[in-house]
Order: sequence, then structure tokens, then C-alpha cells
Amino acid sequence: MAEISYRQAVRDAMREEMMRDPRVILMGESITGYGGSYAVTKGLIDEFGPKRVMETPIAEAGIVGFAVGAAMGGLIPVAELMTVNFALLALDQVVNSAAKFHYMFGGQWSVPMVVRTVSGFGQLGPTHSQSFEGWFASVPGLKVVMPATPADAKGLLLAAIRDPDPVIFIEHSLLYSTRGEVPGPALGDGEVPIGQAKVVREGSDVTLVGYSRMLLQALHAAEVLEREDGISCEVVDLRTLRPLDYPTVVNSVRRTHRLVLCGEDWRTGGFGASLLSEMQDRCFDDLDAPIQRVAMRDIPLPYSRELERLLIPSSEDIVTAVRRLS
Amino acid sequence: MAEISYRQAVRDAMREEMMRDPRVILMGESITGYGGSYAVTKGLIDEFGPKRVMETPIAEAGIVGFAVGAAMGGLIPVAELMTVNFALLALDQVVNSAAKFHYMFGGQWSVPMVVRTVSGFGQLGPTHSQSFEGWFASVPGLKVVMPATPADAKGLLLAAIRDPDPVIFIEHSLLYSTRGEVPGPALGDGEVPIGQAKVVREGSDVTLVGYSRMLLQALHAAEVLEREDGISCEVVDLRTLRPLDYPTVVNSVRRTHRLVLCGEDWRTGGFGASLLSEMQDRCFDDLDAPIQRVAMRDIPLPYSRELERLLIPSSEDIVTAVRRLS
Amino acid sequence: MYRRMVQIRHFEEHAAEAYAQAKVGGFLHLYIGEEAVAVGAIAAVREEDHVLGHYRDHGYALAKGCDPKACMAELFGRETGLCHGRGGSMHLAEAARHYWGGYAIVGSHIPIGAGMAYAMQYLEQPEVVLDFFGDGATGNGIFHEGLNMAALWNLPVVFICENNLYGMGATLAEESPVRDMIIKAEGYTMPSVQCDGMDVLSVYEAVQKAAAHCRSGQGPYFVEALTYRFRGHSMADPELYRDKDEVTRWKALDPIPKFGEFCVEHRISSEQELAQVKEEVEAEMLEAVRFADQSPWPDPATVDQWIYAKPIDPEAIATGPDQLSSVEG
Amino acid sequence: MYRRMVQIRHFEEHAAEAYAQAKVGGFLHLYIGEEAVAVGAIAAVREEDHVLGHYRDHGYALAKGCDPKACMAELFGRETGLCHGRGGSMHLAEAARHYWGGYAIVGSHIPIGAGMAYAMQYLEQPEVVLDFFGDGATGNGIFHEGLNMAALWNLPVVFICENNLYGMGATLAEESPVRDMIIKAEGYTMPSVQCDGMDVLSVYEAVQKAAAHCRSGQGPYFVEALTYRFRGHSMADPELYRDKDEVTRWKALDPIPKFGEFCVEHRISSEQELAQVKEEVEAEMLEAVRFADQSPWPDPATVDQWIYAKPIDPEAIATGPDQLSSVEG
Ligand SMILES: Cc1ncc(C[n+]2csc(CCOP(=O)(O)OP(=O)(O)O)c2C)c(N)n1
Ligand SMILES: Cc1ncc(C[n+]2csc(CCOP(=O)(O)OP(=O)(O)O)c2C)c(N)n1
Ligand SMILES: [Mg+2]
Ligand SMILES: [Mg+2]
Repeated sequence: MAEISYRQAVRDAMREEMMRDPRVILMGESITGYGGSYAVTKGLIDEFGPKRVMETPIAEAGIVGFAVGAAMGGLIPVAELMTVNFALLALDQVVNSAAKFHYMFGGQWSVPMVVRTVSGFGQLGPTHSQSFEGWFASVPGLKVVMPATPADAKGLLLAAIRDPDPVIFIEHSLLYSTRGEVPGPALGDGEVPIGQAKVVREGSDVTLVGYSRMLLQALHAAEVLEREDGISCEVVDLRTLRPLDYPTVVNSVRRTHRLVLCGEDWRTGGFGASLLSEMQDRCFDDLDAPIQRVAMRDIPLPYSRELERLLIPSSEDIVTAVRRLS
Repeated sequence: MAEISYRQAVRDAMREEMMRDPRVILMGESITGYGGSYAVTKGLIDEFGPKRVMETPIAEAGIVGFAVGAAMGGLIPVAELMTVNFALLALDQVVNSAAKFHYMFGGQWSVPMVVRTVSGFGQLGPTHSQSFEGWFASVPGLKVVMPATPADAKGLLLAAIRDPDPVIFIEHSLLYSTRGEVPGPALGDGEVPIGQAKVVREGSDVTLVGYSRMLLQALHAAEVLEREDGISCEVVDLRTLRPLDYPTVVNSVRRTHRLVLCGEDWRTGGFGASLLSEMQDRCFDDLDAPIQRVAMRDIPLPYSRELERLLIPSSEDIVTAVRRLS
Repeated sequence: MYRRMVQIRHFEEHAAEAYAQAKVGGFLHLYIGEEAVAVGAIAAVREEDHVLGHYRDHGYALAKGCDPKACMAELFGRETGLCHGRGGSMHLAEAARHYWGGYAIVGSHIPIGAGMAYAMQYLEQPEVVLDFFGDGATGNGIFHEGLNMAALWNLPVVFICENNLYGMGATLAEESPVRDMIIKAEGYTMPSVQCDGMDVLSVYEAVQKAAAHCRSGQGPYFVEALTYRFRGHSMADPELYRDKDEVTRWKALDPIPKFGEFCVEHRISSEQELAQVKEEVEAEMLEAVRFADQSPWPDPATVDQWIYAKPIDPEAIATGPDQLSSVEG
Repeated sequence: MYRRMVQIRHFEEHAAEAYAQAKVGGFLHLYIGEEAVAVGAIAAVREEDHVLGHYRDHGYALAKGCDPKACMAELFGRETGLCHGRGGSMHLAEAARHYWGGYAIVGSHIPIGAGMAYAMQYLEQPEVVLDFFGDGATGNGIFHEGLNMAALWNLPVVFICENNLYGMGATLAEESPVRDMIIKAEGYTMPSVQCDGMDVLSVYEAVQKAAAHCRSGQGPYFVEALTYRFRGHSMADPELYRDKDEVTRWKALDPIPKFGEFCVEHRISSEQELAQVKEEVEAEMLEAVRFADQSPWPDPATVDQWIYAKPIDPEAIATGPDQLSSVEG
């Protein structure tokens, strides 16, 4: 096991898969000489050249449409959309092309491609600080993955590239420098199957569900609650948002009878709302209290540091939500 | 009171407001000579000419961006996006331009404009049969309206045009030919305020919440349930999805203790999920049973008549959901 | 090519009839009047070359050799349809024939065609891509992004713009600052040619030249075919926006009799042979309608089939304590 | 114009310093090297004319006459900022001055500028719109849609493309099939001119001509300014993609000394006066930084202010039985 960064883990997955399979290509804005706006693709252009690491114009819809076509032509494109905010420009191609073709052409062909993109914030202002995983996760035909750890980042990206369906792979800008153990080649290639959540901390009083950065916040909150309140939290990392591993969450709630959903997107219509809806349905009689949500308030995230920090969902918000339950 | 069609009601609102306020302009694809793909704007080009009824290229993002700019320049554009499916192409301009400018420029200017668009189905195939109101309703800065009746269509569109904020006004293709009483000039202009739901049928056993076409389905289901099961349904027409009139829904649930949410969009991540999430929070102790949802199964709506009709949410689905509660 | 054009014409007429009988639903866009474009273009390239087109797509399918029976059955929404009734009229496709289908979001298939062309270039395959769209599509940003990429990367794709003077109800003057679509290619310094879309030979020649250019590695080509749809935009179109005279003038240029006369004049076929073709085709189309009408509906149990190529049922995923492990980071 | 250019230069240098001190956060894109473009262009039109630009926007704001104190305070995220700290560096705007701001979704303000120009045309106002964007933006579909509409409707908007040879890390050759951006105007038959973006007079002249064209009702105009950013794309840019020699060569073309020399040569100002300007500007910028630094943060209670111009609080809406009525349809 080597300890590497989340950034490196994503890069390693692409690199290893490109070495293994010549059909895999990368495309995106400023991913060559610049190395990617979060330096994820750094160096890959030198190793694989411009035919496999394609610098594209600033044309998000075109990039995704092009990737769909390249996939239909026999390649496996991994397209980077610099941030999920710009992914809005490509939404039609994601929803009406990538996600639909296998169904609407009667199963004649699939669209094996990955769209890698990034959520996050940090004084980036109202247009650059949004989270849209809930939208992607609502689209049949898409698979949506949001890893929290380097091992999952690598393992799930490998799975995503190998998957015959279009996968939206959302990284988090504030996780790139976090580090963690990632299985080396001796332990197999570390592929993590799409569609499996993971209980990352066992507990008995309340279930915290998180993914991506909020998973780390949930773990931190769990520690605080254990220490300060003696509350035992079970923490579930969803990892894949679509298809969602309900059984793992349901099993946990059957034991804890309390549930807190942790996300960074807007409360109204956010991914947590969707999850809550399903969990209410599946666990109504198991729940001793209303399901709590930690989410972004319904406000475009302002630039000013002092306003921004009021809004960003944090481990303290999770602690507060759990205490509200007790 | 005159009985007119929903189509005519929408047209009347535009026409009357254009007569009243010379700043109001229409723009859209095939809205002049063709009269609009659902004939809503028919005749307006003859009355107001091409400066006020603008035939546009097929450029959804450009249309919305242009409308935003025209609004900033002092006009009040009512832009038609032929269907909500094509609105995906304009989502960036809706979310990152129209909805954000008032906030991100510190309140310096607002963007008074309306985007009119249409949901619906009828063998239109997987790319032309989608509903995205949940996505729009999740965006702070937008107001989202979905009228079910001619009177509301007219009254809410008047309010939308007069509102200083961007309003997404979603019509329904299967409602255009429905008819209803619409107050004439003698009764005032019939403006219906944005943000108010309406109890359209009183009942005591269960609350059905609907909007747009599903409101009619809910009313029909209520009749069937009354007749066949002696169940008394209260029916609430949301009318505005954002900002949402929670008090009206909550008050109803406090009396009925049971809630069924009726929508046409995909179950996962649909608007109903968002509403359920909030209602669970506000009414946990009032609810005797899990909130039920009637929604589209997570499937791209297929073309074939016989497959399509399996999936389209109907009054029977609502009846079934209510019976499940009893 | 004569037979193909007649096939399309008769197919469309039967489709219109079936629509009137409510056997075909939704949007139905007929290709009547424009047959020379699909037929001339597709005849000018190889069988293995790839074709994508927009929602007015029955012509591409038939020109690519798809079975009229399966096409008609798709319009009828039957299991025996090209796409098993899932796509319908706007989404005929047959991958095995390299006919990649009709696309109904205007212009969306333009970068898709470019991407396929990139795959050919990357894999060093000789196939070129023909990507058909209308004049209306050229106002959309996706047209620009697709052409820009194709030009930038020198891709083997022929863009074929069917300029039929209208984008639904918008006239060319309402939707475009330029009348000639080939002017739009100039912004990408993409070579282009205008041809007579009512003359199958003119289209053939233009596309032959364009495809040869692509195949030799010189990059994309833009072909504009001047054409006209004899019917409304779709069956729902009341056609208030164009005048009858204009329609009449264009109908006089009907590509089918025009090419028929050419064939007779040049002794390629006799009038009798052409009449024979029409009869055969009519029989074929009657059979297609009969086939469609008698075909089974898709099985309701399969309605959620094909959402994914690799479905994952999380309810079925075994989860247990062995999944438990700690998280770093 | 000399003073304006110096203002921008010094403003940017102080902004960079404040960023290094973590007083400015997020993305910071400096306009150093490109000052002649904003200054020349904006000086060439009237005060009431409208300006929109991209996220590299401090130059437009200052050239439009916005107060450097309020600009700097915005970068610092303070209540006294131009947008009360909500927008930040990428979104400076002052509507009262007809400076409509910096836009950070590449190209998104291109149709917005066209729409404003339409409002001017419709309202029969004489103002024209200047819409600034980069070479990189021209690959986006929204560029196409905006230019297409402007050309189609003959709108009074000057599109000013700052061709600085890079779109973030992409070189011109990587992002565009054509080297000269004015070629892109040809697809719309839009008149265009290329000017030297390192020479404020060259820009001035080009934009003057373009604006006069617009103002006289002849429609949009496309101006390409050849320029170069002396710094990285943003403060986060390690600048691995361009070589030092190239940067050095362009730095030798610095528009500020160049115009300074011109002024001295033509006896417009003395060297001493120019030095004096620099000193005054430096003092002004120090004051701007001090002002920003000492300004209050926005009140936390106002964080949800301005989401709507007309907020509606449904919790406050009275609902009751009088709302009850029947539904038809
Ligand atoms: C993105 C998008 N916007 C609008 C439509 C509705 N629509 C369908 S066809 C059409 C006109 C297209 O005209 P053109 O490209 O000239 O093709 P033609 O129908 O003339 O063959 C429009 C506006 C659509 N399908 N997709
Ligand atoms: C739609 C969109 N895609 C990507 C980005 C990220 N991005 C910001 S600036 C930029 C480069 C723009 O280059 P150019 O237009 O030449 O302007 P310059 O920075 O050179 O002034 C990119 C890719 C963005 N902000 N918006
Ligand atoms: Mg056309
Ligand atoms: Mg640039």
C-alpha cells in the first residue's frame, strides 16, 4: 500500500488504464501544457501525446458530444469538464445523448465514456461554487460517482472507464491534496465496483450518510459526537450516487433509527432531498425522528470570505443536526 | 367570466401585457409565421410586428442570454423555449446569468424576464418527453410557475411578466385545449400572485398535492376515491413551485395526516422528492403514514404507445397510492 | 438511385397515411422533395461509411439500405422496429449498417459525427462520416463547436447541410444573416461546395468529391444542398408561413421525375422499367405497412430494459461487515 | 489614456500583492500587458455606452471610471466593494456607469451584449455596446449564437476579441483552426478589423471606427486586438506552457512605456508629467488598498439579501378558506 494524494490517485487510474487499453483517450480544456486546472492530468501529455490527451477548445457541449461520438466509433473517452459549473453547458449532451442512446436505439450500442468534473468552492464566487450531483443522479442512463478517498478515487475511476455506460465522475477540489493508502499492483488493480456504498465507521445511535468531501466532515463529526456527547455514529460513504446502494443505508438505519444526510448542494432539490424521499419510503417505521439534512442554504455562494464561510456545510453543522435529534 | 382555453389564456396574458407595456417583447423559435409550435403565439406577429415578436434562430442558450441582456437594457422579454427538453441547452444562461445577476452584482440590477416553456408527452420519444421542473425549482434566484388552469395560466403569466425577477413559466402540452373560466377585464385583470398555492377541493382524509396536468389527475382521483372508497381527499394546487407555499400544504396535512405528492418527472431527484423532504421535516409528527409519491418511473419515456402508457403518471396511479395508505 | 428515391417517396406517403389513421404517433417529419440529397450523398460513399442525420430521417435509413419493414414497424412502435419501438420516427438507426440514426435535438449530432470521425482517424480506419443537418441547425452553438473541432483536428467528416429554406416556420432570412450556408464554413476555413439538392447527380458529385477529400486525410468538407420539403415541417404543421406559389415552383423541380427523365434520355432505363420500379416499390411498401401493422407490441415487461448496458441492481448487491474498513485522508 | 493604463497596471500589482497576503482569494486574473485594449477601446466611445467583459475585468472597470477603492474592496470581499463583496474579482460591475460587469462563464456575456444592443435599438437610444472577450471564447457555441443574432438583427454592438494567444493553457493553434480571429467574423459577413492591442492608439482608432459604424445603424462590428498577458492566466497558473523568450519578446512591447514615449515625442506630455502620473496613481492605489483593508465585512445577516429583487416569503403569505374555489378544465 502506498500513500498517495487523491489527485495522484485519479491520475494513476487514467494512466494505468491508458497503458492497458489503447482505446482510452483523454480530452479537455487546458489538460495538456497546463496540466489541468487542478493539475490532475499533469505529465500525461508527455507520456501519451496529443492524440490520446487532447487539448480542446472551450466548448463543453461539443466536448461531450464529441466524446459520445468517439465512444460510438470505438474509443473510450475520458472527458474532463473543468468544473461542474461549466457542465451545465453540456447538460443536453449528457442527458439527451450520452444517457439516452442505449435505450432509445433499442440497445444497439452503448456509450462507454466518462465525464470527469469537479465540485468545490473557496471564494470562487456565485457562478463557480455550485454542486449539481443531484441533477445528474436523477437521470436514468447515467451512473454517477463521487469518491471521498484516494483509494476510491482510483478504484472507482478504473471501474468507470471499464464500464460500458456513461459515468459522471465528480471529484472535489478540496480533496485533491488529501492523502490515503491506495492498493498497489500487488493487490490487484484496486477497482472498486460502481454501485456499492461502504460503512466506514460503525455506530449504533445514528447513521450519517455522506459522500465526497462531506464524508470526511461526517467522520469528523462522528468523532466529536463520540467524544463530547457519547453518541455513537455509524458513517456510510455512498461513493456511487446512481445507482444507489439503498440496502446498505437501510440496514444501517434499521439499527440506528436515526438518519442524517450530508451534502453540499442546495437544500431545495439537492441530492439529499432525493435520498430522503426514498429513505422515508423504505424506513418510515424504523425512524424515530425526522431524517435530518445538512446542505447548502438556498443562496448563490457569495465571494466574500466572511459570507462564504457562513454557508459552507461543515462538520459542525452535522454535529448540530445530530444533537437536534437527541 | 369567459370560458377560454389554456392556450388562449396564455396568449391573452401576453397580448394584454404587450398592449399595456411597450417594453414587453416576445422572442422564440417559430413563434411568428408558424404561430408557435403549440400555436400559443398565433396572430401576435400580425398585431405587434417583428420588433416585438421576434423570430429567433434555433439557439436556446443565445435566446436566454439575449433576453437577459435585453432585460438589462430596459425591456421585458418573454422568451419561448419550444419545450423544456430544449431548455437544457439554455440551462447555463438560466442558472448562471438570469438567476444570479441580482445577487452577485450586489443588487445593482434585476433581470425582469420570463422564460415560457412546455412539458408534456404523447409518443414524442425519449428526448422530447422529459420534465425538469425540479431542477429549475432548486435554483435560488429563479421563480418557477406551473399553472393547471386557464385562469391561473393567465393570471400567473401576468404576474410573471410584471415581476422584476426571472420567472420560468412551464406550460403543459396536454392542457392547451382544456377550457375554463377566466375573469374578464370587468373583474380586474386577473393577476394571480406568484407564490400562493390553492386548496381546490376540501377533504379530510388525505391531502393530494399536484400542479399542472397532475392537478387535474389528482382532482379526478379524488372523485373516484370519494365515490368508490368514501375517502375524502383535499387537493392542493401548488401553482408556484418556487417560492413554495409550504403553509398551505402544511395546514392541510395537519388536518388530514396523510400526503400524496403527484408529479410527472422522474421519481429519483424529481420535484416531488424535494417537496417530500421539506414536508417530512415540517410534518413528521403530523403524518400517520409515509408520504406517497406518484411520479415517472426512472426510464427515458419510450416512443411506442403501448410502452409509453405504462409509464405516464395518471389518476389511477394516484388512486392506487391513496389506497396504499388506507 | 432511382429506386431508392422512389422507395423513400412511397415510404413517406404510407407513413403519412398511417399517421392520419393514428397508427403512427408523435412527430412525423417527411422527407418528400428532398430524396435526392440522402440518396445522392449516400450513394457517393462506401457502404461502411458512417451516416448520422437529423429527425427527418427515414430517407437516410432507406438510402443506407435499412429494411423498410423494420423502419415502418418502428414508426408503428412495434417490437420488430429498427429500435424495437423505443425511438420512433425521429430515431431510426441500424448500427450494423453504420447508420447511426436520426437525432432530434437540433444540431446535437454534429459534434457526435466529428467524434466518430476522430475515432476513424485514431484507429486508422478508412471510413468517413456523413453528417446531415438542416439550415436551421446552423444557428445553434453546437454547430459551431462541432465544425470548429472538425476543422481544428482535420477530421474525415462531410457536413451536409440540407438548405430547404426553412427551419420549421422560420424563413432563411429570419434565422440566418447569410443566405448561402457555405459562407458559414469560411469561419473555419473549411472547403465547401454548394450543389443542387433537387438533382441526385449534383449531390452525388459534390459528396463524392468531399468524401475523397476527407478520405485522403485533408480534413472535413462542407456540402450545402439546395432543396425543399414539399410537405409541412411535420404532420402538425398548418403551413401558414410559406406561399403556395413557392411550393408549386419547387414541386416542379421534383427530383424523382427529373432523374427519371435523365435515365430515359441517357438510355440508362426505359420508361417502362421506371414504371416497373414504382410498382415494385409500392408493393414493397404495402408489405412494410402490413408487416408493421401485424407486428407485436413490445413486451411491457421489457420497458426498463436497455437503460443501461450493464445494469447494476443495488438491491441485489451483497453488503456486509467485510466491507467495513477505515478511511484515510 | 496614459493615466488609465497606469492605473490598471498599478491596481493589478497591488491586487497580486494582496493575493499573496491572502487578502484576496479565489481566482485572480490580471490584465497586466493588455491595458491598451480596455483603455483604448473605452476611450473611443461615449461615457454612456455600455461595456461588458470577461472575468479578467479590473481593466474594464477602471477604464470605465469606476473608483479603484470600491474595486479593490470588492477583491477584498468587503461591504464597500462595487458589488458589496458578493461578486469578487471576476464580477466587478457598476451599472450606474453602464459598466455591466465581468462575466466568468466563458462567452456567456456575448449574447447578453447583443440583447442589450437590441434594447438600445428598440428604445431608439444612441448607445452602443462594447463586448470584450478572449480568443478562447470563440470556440464556444455561445459566441456563435451571439454573433449570429447580432448580425441577423443588425445590432449596435462592437465585439472586441482580445487575442492574447492563449485560452488559459491552450495555445491558439490548439484551440482554433484559424490564427486570425477576424476570419471568424466572415461566417456572419460581419465587418471586422484587426488592431495592435499593445498600442492604445491603434485600438482607439479601430474601436472608434467600429462604434461609428454601429451607431449609424449599420450593425455589429468585430474588432480583434492582438495582445498578450504578461502574467499567468490566473494567480494559480504555474505557466508551464509558454516559453520565457516569448514572454520577454512581448514584454518589450509594453503598451505603457510605448504610449509614454509617443506622448513625449509628440509633446503631449513631458517625461516629468508622466512620472508625476505614476506617482499620483501609486498613491491612489495605496489608498485603495488601505481603504479595502479597513472596510467592514458584509453583515452576516445580509447573506440572503438580493437573491430576489422581489422576495416572496411564502411562510408570510396568509392563506385561508377564501382561497378556496373550484377548478375547471
Ligand atoms: C435544440 C432544439 N431546438 C428546437 C427544436 C425544435 N425543432 C425541431 S426541428 C426544428 C427546425 C429545424 O430546421 P432545419 O435544421 O432547417 O431542418 P429541417 O426541418 O428544415 O429539415 C426545430 C426548431 C429541437 N428539436 N431541438
Ligand atoms: C464555460 C467555461 N468553460 C471554462 C472556463 C474556465 N476558464 C476560465 S478562463 C478560460 C480561458 C479563456 O481564454 P480566453 O477567452 O482567451 O481569455 P483570456 O483568459 O486569455 O483573457 C477558461 C478555460 C470557464 N470559466 N467557463
Ligand atoms: Mg431547414
Ligand atoms: Mg486568451
